[in-house]
Amino acid sequence: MSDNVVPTLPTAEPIRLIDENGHAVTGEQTAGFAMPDDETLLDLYRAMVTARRFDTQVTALTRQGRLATYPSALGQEACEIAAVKSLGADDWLFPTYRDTIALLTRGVSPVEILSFFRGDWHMAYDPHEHRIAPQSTPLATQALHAVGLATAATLKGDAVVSLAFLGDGSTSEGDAHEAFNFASVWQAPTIFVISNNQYAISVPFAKQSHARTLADRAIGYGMPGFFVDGNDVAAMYAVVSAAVDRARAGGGPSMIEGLTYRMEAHTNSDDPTRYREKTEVADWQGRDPIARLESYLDAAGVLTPELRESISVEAEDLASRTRDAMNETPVIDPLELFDHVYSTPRAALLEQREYLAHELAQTETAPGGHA
Amino acid sequence: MSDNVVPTLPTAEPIRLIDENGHAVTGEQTAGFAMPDDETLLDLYRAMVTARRFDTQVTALTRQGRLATYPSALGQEACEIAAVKSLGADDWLFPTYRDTIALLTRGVSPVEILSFFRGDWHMAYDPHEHRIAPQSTPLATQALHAVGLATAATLKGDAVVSLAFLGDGSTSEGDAHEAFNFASVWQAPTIFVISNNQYAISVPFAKQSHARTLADRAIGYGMPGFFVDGNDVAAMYAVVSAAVDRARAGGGPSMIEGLTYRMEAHTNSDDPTRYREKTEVADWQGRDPIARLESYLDAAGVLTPELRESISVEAEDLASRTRDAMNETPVIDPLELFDHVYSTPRAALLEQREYLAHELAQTETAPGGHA
Amino acid sequence: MTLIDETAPAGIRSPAADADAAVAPVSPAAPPALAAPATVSMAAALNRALRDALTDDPSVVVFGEDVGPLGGVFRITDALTADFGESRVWDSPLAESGIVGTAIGMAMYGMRPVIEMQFDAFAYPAFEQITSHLAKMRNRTRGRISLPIVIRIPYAGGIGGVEHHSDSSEAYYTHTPGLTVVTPSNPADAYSMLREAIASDDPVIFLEPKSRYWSKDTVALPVQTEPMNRAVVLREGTDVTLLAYGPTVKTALQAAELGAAEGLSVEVVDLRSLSPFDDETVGPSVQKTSRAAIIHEAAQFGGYGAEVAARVTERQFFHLAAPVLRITGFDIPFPAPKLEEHYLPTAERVLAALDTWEW
Amino acid sequence: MTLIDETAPAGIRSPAADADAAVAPVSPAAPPALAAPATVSMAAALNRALRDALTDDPSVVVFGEDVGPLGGVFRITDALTADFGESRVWDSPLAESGIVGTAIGMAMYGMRPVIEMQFDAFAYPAFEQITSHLAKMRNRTRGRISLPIVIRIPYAGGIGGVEHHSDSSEAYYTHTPGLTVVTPSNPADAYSMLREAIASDDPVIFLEPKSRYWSKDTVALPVQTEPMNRAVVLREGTDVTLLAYGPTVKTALQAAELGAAEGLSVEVVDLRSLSPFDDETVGPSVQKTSRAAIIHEAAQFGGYGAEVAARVTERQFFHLAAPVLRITGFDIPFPAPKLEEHYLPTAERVLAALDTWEW
Ligand SMILES: Cc1ncc(C[n+]2csc(CCOP(=O)(O)OP(=O)(O)O)c2C)c(N)n1
Ligand SMILES: Cc1ncc(C[n+]2csc(CCOP(=O)(O)OP(=O)(O)O)c2C)c(N)n1
Ligand SMILES: [Mg+2]
Ligand SMILES: [Mg+2]
Repeated sequence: MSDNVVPTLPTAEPIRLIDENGHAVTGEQTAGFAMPDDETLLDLYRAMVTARRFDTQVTALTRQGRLATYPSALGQEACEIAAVKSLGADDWLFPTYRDTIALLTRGVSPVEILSFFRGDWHMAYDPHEHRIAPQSTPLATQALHAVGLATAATLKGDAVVSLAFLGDGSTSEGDAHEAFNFASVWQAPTIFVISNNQYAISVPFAKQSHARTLADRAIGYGMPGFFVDGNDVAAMYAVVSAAVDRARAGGGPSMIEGLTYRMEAHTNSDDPTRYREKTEVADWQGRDPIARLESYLDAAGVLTPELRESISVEAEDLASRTRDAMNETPVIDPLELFDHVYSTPRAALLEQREYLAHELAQTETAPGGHA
Repeated sequence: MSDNVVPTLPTAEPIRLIDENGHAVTGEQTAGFAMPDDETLLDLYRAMVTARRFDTQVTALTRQGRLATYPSALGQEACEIAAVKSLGADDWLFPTYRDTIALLTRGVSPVEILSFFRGDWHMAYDPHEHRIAPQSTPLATQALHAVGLATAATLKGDAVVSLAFLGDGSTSEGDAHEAFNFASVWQAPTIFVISNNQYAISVPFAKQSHARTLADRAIGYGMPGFFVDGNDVAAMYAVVSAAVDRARAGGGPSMIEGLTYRMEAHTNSDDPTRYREKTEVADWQGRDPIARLESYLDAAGVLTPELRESISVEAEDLASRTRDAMNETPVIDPLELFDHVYSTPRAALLEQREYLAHELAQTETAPGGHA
Repeated sequence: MTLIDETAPAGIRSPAADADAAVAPVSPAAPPALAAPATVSMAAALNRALRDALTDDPSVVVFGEDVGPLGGVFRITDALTADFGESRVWDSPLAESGIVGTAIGMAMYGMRPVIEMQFDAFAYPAFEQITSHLAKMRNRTRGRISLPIVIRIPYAGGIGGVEHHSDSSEAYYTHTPGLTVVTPSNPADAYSMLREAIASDDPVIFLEPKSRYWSKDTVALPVQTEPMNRAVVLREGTDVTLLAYGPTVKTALQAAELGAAEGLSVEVVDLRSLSPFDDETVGPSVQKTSRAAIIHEAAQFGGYGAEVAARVTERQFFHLAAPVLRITGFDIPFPAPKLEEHYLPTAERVLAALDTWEW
Repeated sequence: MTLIDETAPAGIRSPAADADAAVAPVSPAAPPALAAPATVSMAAALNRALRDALTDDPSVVVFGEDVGPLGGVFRITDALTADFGESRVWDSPLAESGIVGTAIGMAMYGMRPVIEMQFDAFAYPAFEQITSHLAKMRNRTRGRISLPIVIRIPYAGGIGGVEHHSDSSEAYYTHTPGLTVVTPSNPADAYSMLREAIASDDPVIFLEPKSRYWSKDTVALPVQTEPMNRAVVLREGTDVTLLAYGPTVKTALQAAELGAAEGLSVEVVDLRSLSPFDDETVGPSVQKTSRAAIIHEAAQFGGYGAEVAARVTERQFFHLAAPVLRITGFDIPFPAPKLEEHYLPTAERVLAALDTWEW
């Protein structure tokens, strides 16, 4: 139990540095956080534009049947990019299925990212190379892995921070609570970034929590909690990077809720018309995180037409590289199914591998056999 | 999500109506709660004295090997009795293995209570007769049952409240969080009484939570939370019964943490010398919940020597009835093992029942056979 | 229309079926006689079963993740909230242990919750509530508290789901005393068995083969098929008995067709009830054919097929001409979509396995 | 001293043992040669194994509920915090999913967590982390992330525990691809197998038979017994092969004694490794005796014995003179203390079962 310092509640209004019209915010609502410098903002802008182009491209490819499924993060770019950009090279990211653009921003190649959604294998990139855990599907489970990894790093004397993405719905899971509690008791250098896009598939936030904000949970763990405008990348970046610095300096974990909105369906197989109004979506279109930063940078004279042009060219280039990559059909050896289950070979699995090898050999020769 | 009313933090100092010297408390620390009337206090006193005598008697019987195990609640009487006494006849109690004296106070007979700890069967009393769920061993799981029952009652239009006991350690389990969250989202008439006896077997509270108090968790659920002196039965009763009234009136759930202390070992098979100082135990002896109320009632002239005498006679009487009951060896038919697994008979179980019946018949006749 | 759609509902009745028919309740409100045959999918049949149960019994409630306005990710609860209201069918917070745990409390107060785990692997967070409470409550309380709860779990593969969306988790439940575990293979059974499961006073793990959700059949709903604790002989044969359930019943029937072409007379039994196991129906079949094989998608090691092989062998050892075969998934995690075709048992694999026997 | 204590450590080596011995690591710091024989309990042997592992490998950490100053409710971690410090051995918050989940994260960063679930049934809250992550991580990442984690689980009955304290939950784990599941039956194996489990790069479910914690034996620690993936023939016989593991090994050895008195020559095999199953050792034994029985405490239906019976029959069908017998607990929740004697398999039940065979 921490000494009786009265904990402070998160602000009722989300922390904001740039308002919906692209104007700098002053006073209370900044909660004392300073505007990131222009270079940083430009970097965030570039990443968001690229990420969105990638996201829309992948959604298109999914509609064309090139991918098994794709959960889009359209509209959530500020949370995603701000979080990733706040991390150092040695820090670890623990993403969910929703956070694909975060992987892109951290440098994973389109093919290595999309291989999972195409259904080649459960994942393709090397977690150690990128310091990115597998995209987690079982909700909230990855938050505990993040706490464990950060604790291990601390025990080994490495100043490594871990950051776990969580959705609003996933915070209802027991594992989310256990992760918050372990992190605070162990003072693990772990940042919990909750992208509150206000829906868990079809379930609105009101049916998920009765709290004023999810950030209000932090007090119950003696942890700093921040309620942030999740469509204001400047605010998200300021709050998350401050939390990362605090964690690295031994200040323990933080909980950061970014209030945002899922513009697309949950996945391509979802039908949002069953549970939300088009008008609601339209409202949020007006709060677009990229447009907002764009007009701010415009006004600041930082984002020249040339620059904007070159950025969108970069983005287009990525999109076409992604298309090309997805047009190649991957070669997957079915026999690999048996190769990674255990580190040491097992007789039973070798037998089963043999069985499949034999079957494949036959079907290749047989008429109408696959491959 | 509830409308943006700024939630209020629990008080940093535990709510208290009678201090450790038995004097009435005034001002801030009462948090506006009024002292229960003398009759109520006397009733609480009687119940606590009886409960303690029962508890010490059962501990003694356990040492004599009459019971398989017994988790004593010595020192925690204020939390236990105040909570039970706050409930109406139709309300439901969801106890743990620790809350045996709560069962006694709610009218379960000693034999029906102790049958579980003696190891006759998993439980003996009729849950529906007493509106008491089985004493739960899997930590925090019962809290969800309490929420479900209260929700069902509400759906059926019954003004029934459920009260779940939780230990400090058990609040670390995912199920505790899920129960708090479901209760608040559904606005279930459920009271969570957390007996914070500061240990989970050997693990001190500081290793269980980094929060200032467990009651601080309530804000994260948009739920009223109260941090109470768990050894002040007057305060516990005032806070819990107010919460019960609020819940019954449709005000939803409440979280109440009673700060108390486990005077005995976790169970008879535990060795507290391995993890806590005798001096710590001694300190808490000085905060005894019964002594405190006793001196208050003395001073108030409510507890006459005659009354105190008759109450201790009652308690002694219960103790001897308990001893006698436990001296009888229960008759349990092993064949009952097969009778309650399913509501409809299963061929396999009937066969297995036959098998055991046959075996028993043989061993009865065989030399050295049991029975 | 697949093989199964012609054969399943009109399947041959198992010997003791009539005797037991009494134990299978059916909505009195809707006598089968009145209904007209129509083409229904398993998904539609399940939806209708929920509707009829909600209509007939006010104590039935349906809740879980996305079962409300969305109608569930598989649309099994389609339009139920609209038609019965939020107090009968609603979206719960996203927590499986919470869903099962609160259902237990509701059942203690006389309700009959029908809850959904969105996918097989997402029932695991509820494992403690299921094994330590749902399965044990009745025994613990000496019969004073029964828990008439149905946990609907879409399970198994074949739909190209990413990891955690294709587990066959039946063995975890069938090994847990106190649970009843059933799985339909066709629309008629889906309706009848779900109605019976909801009417049961014991907790039922109701496993829905998601790859069969869209399989259609001509059925007159409401329909009452065999009691849910009985297996059914779907196709008679004399050379070998194929035991299958849920998604692999279709595989077994296809194998029977292929076998017939090769002059092999294959009997196909749809187990339907995984716990209890219907020895009364399976025994005579194996005695007749003297050979048996069990087909399932789950990994083989410690899978449900092990129990089937063990008990059939215990009871029919001297009738068996060969060891019971297990045609199952491999002992590996369920593969990614592009590779699941190599994992799932096929009719060809069944026949190949039968060829390993000395005949 | 019980039967097992004389026989177990000096057990006959299984044929292929020497060949495989290489795969069983042993603390180089402590060559067996130097150690002097002493009387040790299984609890003491486990404690010593943890100490030696903590001493030899700085990446080994031990945490869980009450494993610190208390030394665990069974004292298996006695004095480890005092001797290795809070940063190596510590009390975690009370949440099993949290314990397994954080251990996974630690292993991803190169640690070798050895974690304790206080009792069998209290591992259920961690079921999702165990099945969906611990078991699958290596496969998911194509071998890039291995999880060298040992989950110690005191299991089974025989100590008069109240409900939830006596479950035999092995079948849940053995059916889960990706997990290795082992269980020792005597102090020497307890030491050797725990050392090997900790040294393994794969997650190991280490099941400790709590009723054997206090069984003593004369062993020189450190000791290296058979590799943990091998079964061991503890007693040779010619008439029947009794397969047992953990708590029932003693039962099997007692049955062998009783059998001998009746002129029955019983071979006893201690399986030790539940996943993988050592067909190489069990096969020849069954071929020799032509009869086999498996003994375990868990409920029979879908229990581990089903896999044993199924695979032994698949491989030895034409060698078997009778069906493989399963002598197990009943298909009911584990009974309350006063009734467990009627539930647990006994040597008498084993012999009675053997009598049901036609000889
Ligand atoms: C343990 C578990 N339960 C259920 C699911 C099925 N599921 C996948 S995504 C989802 C909604 C998650 O909502 P949220 O946490 O808000 O994340 P978002 O999808 O909005 O980014 C559900 C229920 C799952 N993946 N894991
Ligand atoms: C799910 C689960 N995990 C572990 C245990 C073992 N156990 C029994 S009591 C206990 C400590 C509980 O502490 P607390 O919640 O503070 O209650 P107290 O015993 O202090 O009343 C533990 C770890 C259990 N019963 N259930
Ligand atoms: Mg969301
Ligand atoms: Mg406690």
